[in-house]
Amino acid sequence: MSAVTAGPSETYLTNESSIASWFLTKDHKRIALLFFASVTAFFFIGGAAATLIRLNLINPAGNLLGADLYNRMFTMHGIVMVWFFLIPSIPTTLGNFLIPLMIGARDLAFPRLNLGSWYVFNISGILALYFIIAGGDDTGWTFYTPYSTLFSNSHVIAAAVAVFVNGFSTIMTALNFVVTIHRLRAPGMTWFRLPLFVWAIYATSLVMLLATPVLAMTLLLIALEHGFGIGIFDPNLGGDPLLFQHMFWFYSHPAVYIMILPAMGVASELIPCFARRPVFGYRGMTYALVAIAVVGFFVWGHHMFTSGMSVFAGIVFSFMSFIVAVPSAIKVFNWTATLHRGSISFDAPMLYALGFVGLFTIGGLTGLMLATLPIDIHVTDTYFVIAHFHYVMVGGTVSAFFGGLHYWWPKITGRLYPEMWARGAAILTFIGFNITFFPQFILGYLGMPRRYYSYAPDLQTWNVLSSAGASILAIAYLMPLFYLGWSLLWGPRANANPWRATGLEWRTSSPPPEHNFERTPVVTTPPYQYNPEDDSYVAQDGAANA
Amino acid sequence: MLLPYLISWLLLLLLLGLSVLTAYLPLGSFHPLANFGIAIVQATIVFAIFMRLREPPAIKRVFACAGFFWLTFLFGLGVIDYLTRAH
Amino acid sequence: MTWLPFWPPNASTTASTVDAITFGELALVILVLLLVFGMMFTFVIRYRRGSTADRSHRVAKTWYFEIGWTSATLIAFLVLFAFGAQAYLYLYKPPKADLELYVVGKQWMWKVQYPGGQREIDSLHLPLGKTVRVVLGSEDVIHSFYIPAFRVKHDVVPGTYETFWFKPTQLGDYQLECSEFCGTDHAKMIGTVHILSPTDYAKWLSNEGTEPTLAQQGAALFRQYGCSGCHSERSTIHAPLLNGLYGSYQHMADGRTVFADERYIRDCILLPASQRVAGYPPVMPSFAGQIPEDDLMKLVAYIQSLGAAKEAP
Amino acid sequence: MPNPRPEVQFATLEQQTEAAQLGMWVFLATEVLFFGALIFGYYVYRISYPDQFVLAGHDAKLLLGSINTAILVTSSLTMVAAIELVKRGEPSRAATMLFVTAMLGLAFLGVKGYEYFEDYQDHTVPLLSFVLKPREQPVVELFWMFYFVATGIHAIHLSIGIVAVLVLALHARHGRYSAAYYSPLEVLGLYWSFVDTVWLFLFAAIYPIGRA
Repeated sequence: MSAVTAGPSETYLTNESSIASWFLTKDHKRIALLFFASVTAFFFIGGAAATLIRLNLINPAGNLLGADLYNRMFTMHGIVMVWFFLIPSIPTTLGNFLIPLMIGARDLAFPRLNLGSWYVFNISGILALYFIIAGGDDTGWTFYTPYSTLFSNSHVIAAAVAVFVNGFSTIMTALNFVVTIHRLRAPGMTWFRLPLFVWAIYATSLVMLLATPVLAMTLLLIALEHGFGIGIFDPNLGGDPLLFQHMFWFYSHPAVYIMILPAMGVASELIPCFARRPVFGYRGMTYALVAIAVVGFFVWGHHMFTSGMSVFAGIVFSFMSFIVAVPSAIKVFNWTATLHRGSISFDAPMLYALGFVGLFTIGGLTGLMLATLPIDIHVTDTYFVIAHFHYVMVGGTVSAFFGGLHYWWPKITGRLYPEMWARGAAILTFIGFNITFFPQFILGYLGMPRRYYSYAPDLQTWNVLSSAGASILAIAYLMPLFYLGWSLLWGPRANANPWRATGLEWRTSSPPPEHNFERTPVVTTPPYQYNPEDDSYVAQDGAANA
Repeated sequence: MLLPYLISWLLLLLLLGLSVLTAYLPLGSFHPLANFGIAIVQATIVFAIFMRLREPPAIKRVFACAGFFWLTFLFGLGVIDYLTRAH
Repeated sequence: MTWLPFWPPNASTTASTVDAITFGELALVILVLLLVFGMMFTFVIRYRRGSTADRSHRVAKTWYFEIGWTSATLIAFLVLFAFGAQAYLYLYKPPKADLELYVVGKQWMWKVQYPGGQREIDSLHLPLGKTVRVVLGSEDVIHSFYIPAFRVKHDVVPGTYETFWFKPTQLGDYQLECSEFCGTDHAKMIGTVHILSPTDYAKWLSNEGTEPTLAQQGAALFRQYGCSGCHSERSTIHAPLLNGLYGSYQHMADGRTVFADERYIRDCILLPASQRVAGYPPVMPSFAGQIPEDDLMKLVAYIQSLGAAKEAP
Repeated sequence: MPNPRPEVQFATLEQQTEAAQLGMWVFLATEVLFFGALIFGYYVYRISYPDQFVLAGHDAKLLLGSINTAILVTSSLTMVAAIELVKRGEPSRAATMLFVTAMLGLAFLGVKGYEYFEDYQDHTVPLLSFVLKPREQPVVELFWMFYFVATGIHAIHLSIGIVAVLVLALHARHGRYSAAYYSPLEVLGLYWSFVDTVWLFLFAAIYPIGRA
């Protein structure tokens, strides 16, 4: 199989073993694992809320949770999943682990800042747990004022502060990535030799840096208004609740791209590797990533078409929303074309990646319908929107996250995972996901508003179908916890490059040593130099079939 | 070596004087524009001289501008709504 | 499309427009999905590992294709945008209204006032085939007035008025919902829209209509809140007369010209600072927080009625 | 004082210095958006209520605001002077300059505190002592809320800066920096001048408002 010589016997996992060596580590790979633990915990907390939501909606009367508890549940689901899972998910775990490895660096530029980011994340996580345990927040993750500021009696301040603090963690990590990618690339690693995952994380980091501060200010004002009555948005003083919405969505729409861009990066690594051919249109893919990151800032108003924003602004934002869909479309076509004349195998990461492309396409196309003004007026704030963004964020981002986790699992842990179980989980995810969320498109067009704990009885069929799908999805998401856990202890040892892939991360041992490389690699080759005809490949440091 | 700093310090104080002066001029709705414009000139001096943006590497100029550039997105697209609200 | 089990009833002119656009777009979406999924399936089967398919001569000049599908999608998207924007403008340019409704959203109910003075809660009775214009106000938080069968929705924002219109085309009862989260019983902020034939509607009105009209109630409030103390010919204070104000263009002290609609009148009462008419001193006090939303709407209806009749009552 | 060695992830000390500076610039870009969002809100309301914001601005203390602007601009000068002195190999004089910088920062806070006190006596402090003057309408309170939130957050930033400058001044006194190594000073200098810049924009928004 692999000709890479076995690395040093001391890996980043075994070089030190005290508890302090983990909690005070400056090694980006260990910090990635710390983040992985935190993020996984929040994924299951948010998932528990989702389970209760779907259980409640089996019955049109919604009497399992009742109004108040249900409102707290979907708020908790939204806040936890958005800020404590989706946004940090791929960047802080796979990104943290892989960016230095992929660019041939020994660590991130600011290792202490990286560790600090994890601690700040956990402080914000504790605040989040506090507001949940203390009785929850019932504003929805969008914190719309004046409900959140003048009317809600729930723990709005704690929730807002939790998200505010979380933003510091986001910014610290993003800043680290940007400086690292600018300053620590190995010799020969030019911008257009960077793997697309690095490009994606770079674009994501830019969005994080430039959007998160606006959210921080907005939530600060919400907390000040709720806590002290400093009513910047108070309509009784002449304040404008729509100003809040502008500021909130200036962050929260780009935040969607924070969630999806890293997933696109993962898919762009996986698809060429398992199709054994170079990615179709590498340059176009990089331009599309940057275009999405920039134009993504011009479209926030499409969340406000019915809000009372001016008609003219509505038309401008609708236009921009169509424009931002163009680079996404290019990416879908390029991934599809990457399959052309490849030599495709169907390992679990590839199944997840193909699922990602399919589900993201459906999510993106329904996004076009939402960008169309008259359709949006009918379906905004209904389950149509819920279905749309779950297709993008869950079908897209979570699928890619699982795909990437399987793909780099041997590199991270030095163990192989059980392939058949993983393929089963991938297929089950795809099936369960569609049964859960496709009916919600129909519910939405039928006019079921979001955030309703009870609904008209004639909509029950679709809701029960959705809940049934959710139970399949839950199983599919729990499965990896068990078989990956098993692989940690008993999985067969992985060699340095089990997928015969071209990135620099595969040019060091699995798991890598503390400072990643024995010698700083010198890059001579563009990424993805696979050849499907004779099944050969050239790694980025020029080694052939290594 | 200190001379450029001293000159820009004097310039900044002069601009401060100018800004105070505008308070007493009948500029009407150009008032916020005038003050904001003076602040931009002052900020440019501080960034270029005190924060040594004129020195390489160029990449720091990119990030120094990026923040302000992105802010124009918020101002530009946000203000569209307020200038075209129904009445 | 009522034969589809998952299609909502189509009961207004707006609904037909929206459905037509939805169908067009849905057809395009399905076409693109078939294209992408078809290509993916063909490729993964044909070029699966170990198949004998030819793998040489892979596309070298990828940018030919990329420019191709970039321009194709861009053009398609611009067409979609144009259709959508045109329909949006149509939906926001109300035709002459046959009937004006005043609706106040309040946690967690809809309070409806008819021009004839009739009032309802969580229920609307409307005549078939008449253009209805709705003025929306909120007493507390943001709500959203949504009738799925009409495909119309508009947020109700505290501190201002929003207006929109629709024209029912089918008899029957339809669900009215709040679609912007507004607190505990958001899901119970629902009601029914009854579309009646014009004769049934007239019958319903006369059964309900024992009160004075909305404008008459407003006229009483106009005296009660002291508005008539300044806004009348006999007043010594230099305040504008309100006859013919509604629906006219007003010149502001800061040089703007604004159209005097419901929202303008509301702002003048609550935030006179922002709406000072040229030639008048800024002496009007703000009535913010002193007039409940229902009363405010009656006042607006009264001032509106002055616009129609050129004589002072 | 021997030159410190670069950290393990850097090849050279120069690379490390550049990375630190770039990091600060990236951070400042986020700060631009942070304050920018607040200033955006301010100008949105100023467009919506031009007359009332002018009325409210009459009560802003133009003289105190101008004095404070001059203090901060001067502190930027002393900050760069400190950096220049280290470059010339005079770290102890640089330490003195840093102390002067910190004192100017404290002076700003002192004047600001006195201004808040005058605002309190003038009844322009929302929630604590607020009275609408003749012709003023409730939106005036929005102006003052912006004023306190903006100047408050700026003061927090400045306080962080003062503490950091004092720490570096002690370091400089103990000979931590030399003509060959003064990267932390340069990075802090960026932050300090940026906080001044924020104040320049706040000053433009709050103080020089129609007194014609």
